Amino acid sequence: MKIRTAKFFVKEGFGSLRKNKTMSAASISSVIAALLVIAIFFIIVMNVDYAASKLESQIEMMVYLQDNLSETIVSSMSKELETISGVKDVQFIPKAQALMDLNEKWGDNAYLLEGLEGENPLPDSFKVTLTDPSKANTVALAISSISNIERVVYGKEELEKLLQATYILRVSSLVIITILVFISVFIISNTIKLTVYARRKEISIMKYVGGTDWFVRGPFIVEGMLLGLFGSFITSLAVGIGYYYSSNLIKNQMIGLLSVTLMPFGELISSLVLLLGTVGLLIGIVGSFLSVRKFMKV
Amino acid sequence: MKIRTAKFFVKEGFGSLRKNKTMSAASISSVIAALLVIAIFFIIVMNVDYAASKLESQIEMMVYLQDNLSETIVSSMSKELETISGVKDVQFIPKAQALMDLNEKWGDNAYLLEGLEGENPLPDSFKVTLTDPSKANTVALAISSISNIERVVYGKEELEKLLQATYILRVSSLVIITILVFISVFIISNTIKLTVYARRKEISIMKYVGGTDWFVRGPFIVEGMLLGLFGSFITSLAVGIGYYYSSNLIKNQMIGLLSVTLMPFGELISSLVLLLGTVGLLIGIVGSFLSVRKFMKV
Amino acid sequence: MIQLRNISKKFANGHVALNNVSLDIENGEFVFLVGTSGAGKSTIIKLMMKELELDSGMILINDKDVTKLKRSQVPHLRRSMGVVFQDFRLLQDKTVYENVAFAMEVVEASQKEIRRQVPMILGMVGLSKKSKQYPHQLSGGEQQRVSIARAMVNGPSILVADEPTGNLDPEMSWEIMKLFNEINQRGTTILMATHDLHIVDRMKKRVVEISDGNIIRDEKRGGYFSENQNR
Amino acid sequence: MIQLRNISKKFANGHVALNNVSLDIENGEFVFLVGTSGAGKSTIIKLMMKELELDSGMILINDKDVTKLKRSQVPHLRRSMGVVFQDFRLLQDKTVYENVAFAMEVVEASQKEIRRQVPMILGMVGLSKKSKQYPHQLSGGEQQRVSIARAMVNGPSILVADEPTGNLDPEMSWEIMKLFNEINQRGTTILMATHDLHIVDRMKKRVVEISDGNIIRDEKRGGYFSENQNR
Ligand SMILES: Nc1ncnc2c1ncn2[C@@H]1O[C@H](COP(=O)(O)OP(=O)(O)OP(=O)(O)O)[C@@H](O)[C@H]1O
Ligand SMILES: Nc1ncnc2c1ncn2[C@@H]1O[C@H](COP(=O)(O)OP(=O)(O)OP(=O)(O)O)[C@@H](O)[C@H]1O
Ligand SMILES: [Mg+2]
Ligand SMILES: [Mg+2]
Repeated sequence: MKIRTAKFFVKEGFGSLRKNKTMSAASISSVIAALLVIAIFFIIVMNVDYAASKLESQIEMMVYLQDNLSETIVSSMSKELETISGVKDVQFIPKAQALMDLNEKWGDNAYLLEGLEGENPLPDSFKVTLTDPSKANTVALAISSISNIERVVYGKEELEKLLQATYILRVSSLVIITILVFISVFIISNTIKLTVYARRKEISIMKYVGGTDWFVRGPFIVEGMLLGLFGSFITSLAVGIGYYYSSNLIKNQMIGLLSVTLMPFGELISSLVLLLGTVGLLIGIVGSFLSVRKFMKV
Repeated sequence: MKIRTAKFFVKEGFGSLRKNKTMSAASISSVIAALLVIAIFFIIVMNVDYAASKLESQIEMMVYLQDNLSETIVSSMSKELETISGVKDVQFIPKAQALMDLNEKWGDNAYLLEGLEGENPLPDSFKVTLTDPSKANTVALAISSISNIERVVYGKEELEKLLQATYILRVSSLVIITILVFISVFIISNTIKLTVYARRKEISIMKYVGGTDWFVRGPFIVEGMLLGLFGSFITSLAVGIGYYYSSNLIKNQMIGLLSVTLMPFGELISSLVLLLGTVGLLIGIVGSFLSVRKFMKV
Repeated sequence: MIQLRNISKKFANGHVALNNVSLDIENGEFVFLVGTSGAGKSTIIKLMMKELELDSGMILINDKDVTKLKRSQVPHLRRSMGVVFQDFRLLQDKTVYENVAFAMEVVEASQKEIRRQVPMILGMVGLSKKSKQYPHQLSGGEQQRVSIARAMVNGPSILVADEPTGNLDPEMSWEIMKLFNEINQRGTTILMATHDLHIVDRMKKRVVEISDGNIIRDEKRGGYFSENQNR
Repeated sequence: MIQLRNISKKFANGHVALNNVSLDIENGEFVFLVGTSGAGKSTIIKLMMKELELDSGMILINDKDVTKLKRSQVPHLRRSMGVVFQDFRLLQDKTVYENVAFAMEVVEASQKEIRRQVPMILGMVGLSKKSKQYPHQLSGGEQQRVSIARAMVNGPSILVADEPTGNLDPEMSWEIMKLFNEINQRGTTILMATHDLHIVDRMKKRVVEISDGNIIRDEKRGGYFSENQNR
């Protein structure tokens, strides 16, 4: 292929978008609409995952100590705990603090503790947070083997429930986004098929005057590429701006009332743009290629 | 319009779907894809709402009684409570039962209660569930005014959080489904526009040989109607079957482990069919009407 | 009756296709419109059926001012004339029969009439055997005859034919001309744009010649070339 | 050199368009293909350019067996012949200039050649002023001339023209025939299907007459009608 043929393809691809305005407008906006569906769902999935991770990272493990340990032992234990793989953070909670916390936590029912005030029955403890809650079991075992430890307590059942819940959320959102990506791919390629169909006569004429398959296909592929690029660019822009503002809005509005925060804009946008760009471009090219083929057998 | 003209429209509408197979296949499947997006999201929204309602219905209010009330007084109080609007169910919990429950609930920390066994400090109580948790305040006030009641306790803060969370979920899912319905409507009408565009020449010819606007439009509207009907029928069928089986699957698999249940099939399907049918049919008709108009000005 | 009164047409690109043209055609007349390629013949026909809009002047068809017609009245105008289009304009997804029948469906003719009329007219243009074919299955001349059949099927009071024999062999062309002559004798006004000098010379009808958007000749019983033209 | 050896073509609907036809055309010959509407002229042309597939027989073009060509070789076959299509086949979203230039783009001609060749050929068919117009802005005859220009622009060794003057006035037709004659004199083989008896009679070239899918006449310097035919 000569360079000027490549140039011809590009010129023709642009030209055809420009000349068939009605069709280009309809097909680009369909591409945008389909990508928008992907984008919206992608944002939901990313945020569900984000919220799930945040929930999971709040899981903590209580390590109750034997009575009357010296400060040196406690601090060496703290160091030892921190070396265990899977442990993110270790915080010492003296028994007095523990009672105060309990008091506060029980609130209305705290009067039940009134009788205990003289002799604090609570032990000293470490509050341990984990890097990966699904490894809680192993971490608990490792901690248990340290001397001077009375008991390791964590909401095993609750943790499992939580992990299962986030697992289900993640899996089902992945399933749904896969389905939606397929649907969108399908819609976009159908749209391209219809625009090519509307020009099936032109395609056959090009073949009749001696165009090779590649020569006829070239401009259509360029056009499909442009369609995909335009579509994903506009969608990314619109969704990006929309997300940026609504995440700011939600952050400012809800603070204090309920900790609803969207995933930070920066973490999300690059993967979104990548996803939309890939889907748009790929289907644009492949879709044109396949759709044109059908009308070239003349 | 004569009856035979109506017949002609129907015949032509069917005929055109049959004769332009490539195009019909592409457009019907785009319609199905777009409706599928609506359907999937509708199912999610309905289930989110269902789960939220289930959560909300678990909110309960504890009504602690004064000490040493006679059985007759307690049962008359129970009746009085039931008459309060907003109260769904009232259950009496004697103090002994309350202590046992507490024991069980605290689990590992239950040893704190050991000292209390001789003299049970807990009062008798009613557990009250509500028809509408957002009215908890009014109900609590009404209950307080009954005599012989010590205190009314409910997780006011938690309730507010929960209500706010479900509110946010509901509003945002509603916003998203609205956006998605718009997107789908847009895609479907664009698809119709493209199929009409591919036949713009035929439309002009019909006008040139003396067809009135309505006469030319008739078959296209029938065709759009069929497109919408087929599309929503197939989508409803596919989604219905899919939902029926996956809701059964999830019900059977997860029981005991985690209470993940989908909304019952029967409650969901009729509104889904109605939604898809309306969207499909309406856009089919209106979309054809508008798209054809553009090419009739000859 | 067709009356063109000082009509002019300039296209969007600046090309002046018709320049102050006037022409009267009486009911029952048979008029040939001749002229070089690009002279403006088809433009006159397109203006008459309101496919194009006039710039200035007036067109009266059966005493109705075409330029003043509302959009909703245009179909009635078009039904009052049968038009053979230079580019045939057949519906590609309809058979020959359906294409011709369509012109009758448009006027909401009864099924009975359609079933009687369509095969008859197809027989007249020699397409009885092709009635179930689609346009793309026809030869050029066969497509042209479908267009002719469609224009005649409703028995319009005015028949306008734009180069209706360009794809027909001389004998078939002559058959079609005999058909035109016949319906003309029965009262149909005929305006036919043509390049077929044989036909024009042989028919001895009124000839209007147009050149570069101007009428340059109007002869009662003329030939394709004017008599004082030197060939 | 074009050789048709016992070719037959039956369409999917059962219609036999060609029945065991044989025809040899030498390099540099000028052959008119005549016959009634629906006789099978366009079918022969479509078979030669592989728009249609042969049922039986063999077509050799420049000694290459057309039926044995692979799909990828078909474009080369088509480029070796210039074809004027009966239905023009212009690209609607390209201007006159671009339509003609497209035939040169296809063979990857240089921009320079295109800029020299296209205006020249448009001048030859009298369309210099229309080069920026789109097909829908042209008269029927102008469109036909674009198709003629496109067929000639690459200087093919074989020119096949299907009814190329059906929408042209006699004078323009004659201009085109002079053009054809000229390139024929310079060595181009020409096969032209036509109904224009004037042209055929005046050119005095070889005439092949086809009727109902059979060759019924092949005269060296014939007229449109055979001499023993009674008119
Ligand atoms: N839409 C248009 N825009 C610009 N110019 C046009 C348009 N339609 C026609 N023309 C020009 O107007 C002139 C007259 O066209 P018209 O179709 O009336 O010619 P004609 O006499 O029918 O020719 P032919 O015998 O070739 O069919 C031509 O030069 C043509 O190029
Ligand atoms: N695709 C097809 N399917 C069925 N029959 C066809 C098809 N194409 C052409 N025919 C028939 O084959 C016959 C020959 O057609 P062809 O186009 O070769 O005629 P022609 O000689 O070019 O006629 P004309 O002078 O009218 O153009 C015609 O009767 C036509 O109806
Ligand atoms: Mg014309
Ligand atoms: Mg032919």
